[in-house]
Amino acid sequence: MHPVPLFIKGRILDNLEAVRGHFLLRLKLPPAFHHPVPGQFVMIRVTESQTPLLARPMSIYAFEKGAGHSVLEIFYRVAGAGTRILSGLKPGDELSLLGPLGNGFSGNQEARRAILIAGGIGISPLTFLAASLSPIREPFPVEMTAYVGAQRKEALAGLDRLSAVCPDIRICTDDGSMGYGGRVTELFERELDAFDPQGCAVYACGPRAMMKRLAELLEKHPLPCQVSVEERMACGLGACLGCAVAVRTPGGDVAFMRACKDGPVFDIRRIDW
Amino acid sequence: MHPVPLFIKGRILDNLEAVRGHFLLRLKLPPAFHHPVPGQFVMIRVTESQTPLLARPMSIYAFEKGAGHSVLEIFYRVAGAGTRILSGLKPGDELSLLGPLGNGFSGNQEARRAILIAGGIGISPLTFLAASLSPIREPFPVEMTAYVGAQRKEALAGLDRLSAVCPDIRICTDDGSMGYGGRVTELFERELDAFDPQGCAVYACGPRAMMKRLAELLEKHPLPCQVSVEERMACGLGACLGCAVAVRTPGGDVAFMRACKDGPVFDIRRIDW
Amino acid sequence: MRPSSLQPSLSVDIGPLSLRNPVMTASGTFGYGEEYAPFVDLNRLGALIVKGLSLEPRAGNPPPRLAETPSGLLNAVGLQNIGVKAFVKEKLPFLKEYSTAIIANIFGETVDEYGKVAEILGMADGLSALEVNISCPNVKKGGIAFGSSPEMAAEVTKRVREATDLPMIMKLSPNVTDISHIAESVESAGADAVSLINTLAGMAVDVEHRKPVLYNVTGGLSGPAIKPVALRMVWQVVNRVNIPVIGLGGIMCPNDALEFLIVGARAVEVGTASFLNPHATMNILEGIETYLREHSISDIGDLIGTLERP
Amino acid sequence: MRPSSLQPSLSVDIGPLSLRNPVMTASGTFGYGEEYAPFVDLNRLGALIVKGLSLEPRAGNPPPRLAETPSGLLNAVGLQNIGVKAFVKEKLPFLKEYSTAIIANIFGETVDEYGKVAEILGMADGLSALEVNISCPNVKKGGIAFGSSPEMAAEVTKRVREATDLPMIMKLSPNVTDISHIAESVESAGADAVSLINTLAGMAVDVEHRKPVLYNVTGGLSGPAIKPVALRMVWQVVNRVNIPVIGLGGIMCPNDALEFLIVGARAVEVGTASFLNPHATMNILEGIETYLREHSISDIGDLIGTLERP
Ligand SMILES: Cc1cc2nc3c(=O)[nH]c(=O)nc-3n(C[C@H](O)[C@H](O)[C@H](O)COP(=O)(O)OP(=O)(O)OC[C@H]3O[C@@H](n4cnc5c(N)ncnc54)[C@H](O)[C@@H]3O)c2cc1C
Ligand SMILES: Cc1cc2nc3c(=O)[nH]c(=O)nc-3n(C[C@H](O)[C@H](O)[C@H](O)COP(=O)(O)OP(=O)(O)OC[C@H]3O[C@@H](n4cnc5c(N)ncnc54)[C@H](O)[C@@H]3O)c2cc1C
Ligand SMILES: Cc1cc2nc3c(=O)[nH]c(=O)nc-3n(C[C@H](O)[C@H](O)[C@H](O)COP(=O)(O)O)c2cc1C
Ligand SMILES: Cc1cc2nc3c(=O)[nH]c(=O)nc-3n(C[C@H](O)[C@H](O)[C@H](O)COP(=O)(O)O)c2cc1C
Ligand code: FES
Ligand code: FES
Repeated sequence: MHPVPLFIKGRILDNLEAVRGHFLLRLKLPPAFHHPVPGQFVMIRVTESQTPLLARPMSIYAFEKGAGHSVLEIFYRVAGAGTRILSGLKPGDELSLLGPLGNGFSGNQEARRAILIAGGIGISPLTFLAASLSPIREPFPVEMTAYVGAQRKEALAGLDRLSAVCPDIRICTDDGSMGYGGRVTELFERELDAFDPQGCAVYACGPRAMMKRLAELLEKHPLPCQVSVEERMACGLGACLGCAVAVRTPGGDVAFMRACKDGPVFDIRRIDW
Repeated sequence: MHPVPLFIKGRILDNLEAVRGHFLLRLKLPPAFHHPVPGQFVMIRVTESQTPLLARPMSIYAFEKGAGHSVLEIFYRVAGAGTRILSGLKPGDELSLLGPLGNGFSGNQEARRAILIAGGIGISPLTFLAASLSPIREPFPVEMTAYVGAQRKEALAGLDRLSAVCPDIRICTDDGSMGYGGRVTELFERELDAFDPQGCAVYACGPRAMMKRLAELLEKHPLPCQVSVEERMACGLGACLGCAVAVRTPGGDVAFMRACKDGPVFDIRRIDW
Repeated sequence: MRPSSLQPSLSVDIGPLSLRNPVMTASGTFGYGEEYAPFVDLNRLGALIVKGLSLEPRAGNPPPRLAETPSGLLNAVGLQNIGVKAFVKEKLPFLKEYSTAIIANIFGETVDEYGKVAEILGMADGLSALEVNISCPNVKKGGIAFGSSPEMAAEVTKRVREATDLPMIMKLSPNVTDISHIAESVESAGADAVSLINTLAGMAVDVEHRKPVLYNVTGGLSGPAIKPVALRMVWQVVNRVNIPVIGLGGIMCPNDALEFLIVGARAVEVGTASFLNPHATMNILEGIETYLREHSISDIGDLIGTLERP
Repeated sequence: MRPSSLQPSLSVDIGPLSLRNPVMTASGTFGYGEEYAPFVDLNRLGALIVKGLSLEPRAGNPPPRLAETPSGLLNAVGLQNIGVKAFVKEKLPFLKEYSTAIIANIFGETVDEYGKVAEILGMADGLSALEVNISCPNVKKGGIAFGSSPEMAAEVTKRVREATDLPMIMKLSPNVTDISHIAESVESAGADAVSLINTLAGMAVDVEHRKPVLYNVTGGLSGPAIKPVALRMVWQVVNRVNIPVIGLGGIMCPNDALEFLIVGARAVEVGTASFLNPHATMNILEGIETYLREHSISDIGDLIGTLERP
């Protein structure tokens, strides 16, 4: 079972621009907040204000349970009005937080190798996943390879943190300003056959186009793959049915599942891209 | 003619709680802002935000024109959501400002004595008036008497500033915790006959009930009296007709004038209380 | 005894339905109750209204289904639901365990479908009332909403009345010229109460891509933005009908709820507010209680409909 | 040449009326123009629509006339105005000096009053068009708004058409079930264009004193809160009529205006925004220009009505 979500207040420890337009938010939470599973998220809102109206879904980037309190980290990109307001908050300011929410990635106990594919800010939940996989099953640790893509060098964000837990990072930039010149899915396609599907699992998060391309690549490939998807959300709790994700039913029809409750992590092959 | 209003940005110098729930806001303005007449006001809004939607009308408490910039002061009471947000702003924050607006008090060149009657935050425009009257026509300065009222001692605000320019202050508190125990209009009524109507003018600002009572007291009395009224405002420029004040027409009918443009200062006898 | 120590009476009657307090959940914003059970003691609600149910399950609209607007939320969920039979089998057993009034919100694409859904629910055990959503389009009459004509609204009311003895609340659409006329019409046709308002039809455009934000192009507007319209409509309707009126639309805090009660609503529903704060219903309930205490009102009935004319 | 250095063409035709750009002021929010002259170069406006005029001067409602709501403004000014004759004598001479199209907004309490006002203005010199407000109540028909029935709306249209040759824009009320039906009706009756929306009827309550915030109890809601409703209505109407549609309701920034243009409005009116920022019309105009440049659109006509279906 997943941890029961709480609606609580968190106090900002820091909220610093890491890379241009990308912020690392560290929040101090009461100890009641449950330990999240990688891939889970929280709904964040600026306390008391009704502007913006809705809370914003944000993946959990890191979590540490202390004695008297916990520290939760969010890695976010300024994408619009809500994240712009968020980026203006200062240490000491309070936020409302609902979480942990969603299903999270399901670890494959057999897997010996994890392939992470991140596009843009999609690196956030995958970093949390990598951090939680890395110490597992010592002395036979999970081997990890991360493909990390961005439009250009300056937009590559969060590499430091990821490289601390995953030494094998393969960088792709659309404009070739760093690493492989081209899409992350292109590089992965070239190298795909080098991976032994046995005991290997793919975890991906990034723009829809990236994940759709990945779904095509893997269509006839035996590698298992979980993706974390983004949809507009209102409640985060499965109540409003606002966050519909089209999935294929066993009968071949399309049905809508809830990104917030049934996801945000789905088997890539279930989704109707 | 009145100075042409500007729509400009002002930077907060300080925004400090003077008396419980009453703040002194000092703003640095570009030199283009025109020197206001006492009784004029500005419309203030927190830059960029649409919450609250409308700007808030605030009397000018003090104004000083410097070389490179001017300093405008507002004395305000936290009355609701908008003033609460205002009270949270810090030095360095920016505000939008529209002004100076309205007609202001019209100085009577003959007047030798000014009687100021202030209820609550109504002290603000009267303090600006007193400051501008006090150095006038030396060596025959205008004599001033101020009646200042509040519910209780703790709610008396702005006395320091006023007493610097008007030594004769007569304090009234509803609960008798300081000065005369009773309404400001009661004390004024008792002392009214001691004033020589010749060369004497009354200026008042305060709650509607106070001004209405004053209107009754002066109904059959020759003392001239100007009052500054408050009405809900949207544009502040005379365009929306939102800030209606009922006045008696020469024909005896009621007509509506605009507090923002035709006022906020009216002859007390024109208003249909 | 100081007034503030009194425990005011909060119970209200909605026609044949007695509620322990006037705070209900609005359909479609509280799921089937279980989603909010970790946050709200469901036994403290005046009533719990579930997501709209149709005869057959409905898949709903493709995404995007949501758009945020100034102080508002547009949704085009498309009435996705598991269908009335699955509701009775899978969801009602959980809800029945609570002592709170459980109200099923229903809709149909034809008058007959309304009747069939009502029949099934009338036979199920554990429901206290039906709330009938007439904002949805009548497929037989060219897609015009049932709630937009007094005649169609009355027809639905009569059909549901025949189908069940459950107390029947007709939920009115605000997208009409004269909502009080519709209210009178459903009153004559046998409704026990009316609730209003459902969402205002609205739209949003993605200027960069020059396309609608919602896949469905238009959606229903809820949240604080619509509160002034909702209040005005409740005021119009309470002045025209004798059956109880339930008010909703943009109620976010106790003050908002009090506005509706003072205007004459016998109870209120809380919708979008629960998305912002899952405890919203309880905060509103507690705030109403505090107001009554502070104003020495011992019975909420003495507050309802006490609006003074200026 | 880089696209950003092009000067896009902004002129639009509203039937017989040619405007230098699509940014107009909304009636009642820009006074008689002079109030905003210190802030806005009136010659840069697409058109200037003045406060609504009636045959005789009107005193309007007692205060309070304004109430703030979430992202909205309720007003109950009560159509206070100096009357059409004083307008022609006292205000028009000032406005005539500008090269901008001056549009008089008019209303009446009877069909005949509309005609009389139109006649007087048709003979005055210096007006480019009339905008006819049909949101106000018809005193002869029990106070129902002219704009709430297709028949009454058509009657007003015909009467004004007879009275003057000035281009005639019918300004529609949003407080109706089917606004496109009203639009079709005034189109058939001879309107040159329609503008929408006027304010949504709303209300606010002072919970502490248990009375309406507005003396008039109800008022008209404007501002960002109503934009989704306004956009939806403009979308419905452009899909049903062939005459030009002018869009308004909650336009605060260039993006808002662009939403209306993309949906199919030929021009926009800026209302409440001017209260927040007296330069709002100019900011919006400049923002539209910037958007066209950035998207290499050389003529605004190539943007209008280009909404893609998803
Ligand atoms: C499960 C989940 C996890 C996410 N994790 C992260 C993260 O770790 N870091 C990060 O930077 N971003 C993350 N996002 C995306 C983030 O929620 C959006 O960037 C953010 O909501 C944009 O808000 P805004 O007000 O700045 O933008 P606006 O565009 O002004 O927002 C308007 C509305 O659209 C919604 N919206 C806009 N973009 C998205 C989007 N991509 N996904 C969902 N809703 C959106 C907003 O929530 C809001 O309701 C996540 C989204 C989901 C669904
Ligand atoms: C010409 C003029 C000068 C003023 N000078 C001062 C001053 O120097 N210091 C000071 O503290 N206050 C002054 N006021 C009153 C001040 O404008 C209000 O207290 C303030 O607008 C309240 O805003 P709020 O958001 O805190 O309250 P809310 O009650 O939340 O405001 C809701 C709405 O009502 C309006 N409103 C509420 N109270 C008043 C009021 N008394 N007068 C006008 N509109 C009101 C607000 O502007 C807003 O639109 C003045 C008012 C006017 C008209
Ligand atoms: C996501 C969502 C789904 C809704 N689904 C339904 C529904 O199934 N049936 C119904 O009658 N109303 C439905 N509504 C309307 C609400 O019950 C309510 O009438 C409306 O949201 C206004 O109230 P609010 O402003 O408090 O949210 C829905 C509203 C939202 C936001
Ligand atoms: C204070 C005020 C006065 C108005 N007076 C009129 C009027 O006289 N005639 C009219 O047709 N519309 C009038 N309106 C409606 C506006 O022209 C406009 O339709 C409405 O405010 C919506 O636009 P907005 O949201 O941009 O303000 C008035 C609106 C306001 C806020
Ligand atoms: S956000 Fe409400 S169901 Fe997912
Ligand atoms: S505030 Fe607009 S006319 Fe006075």
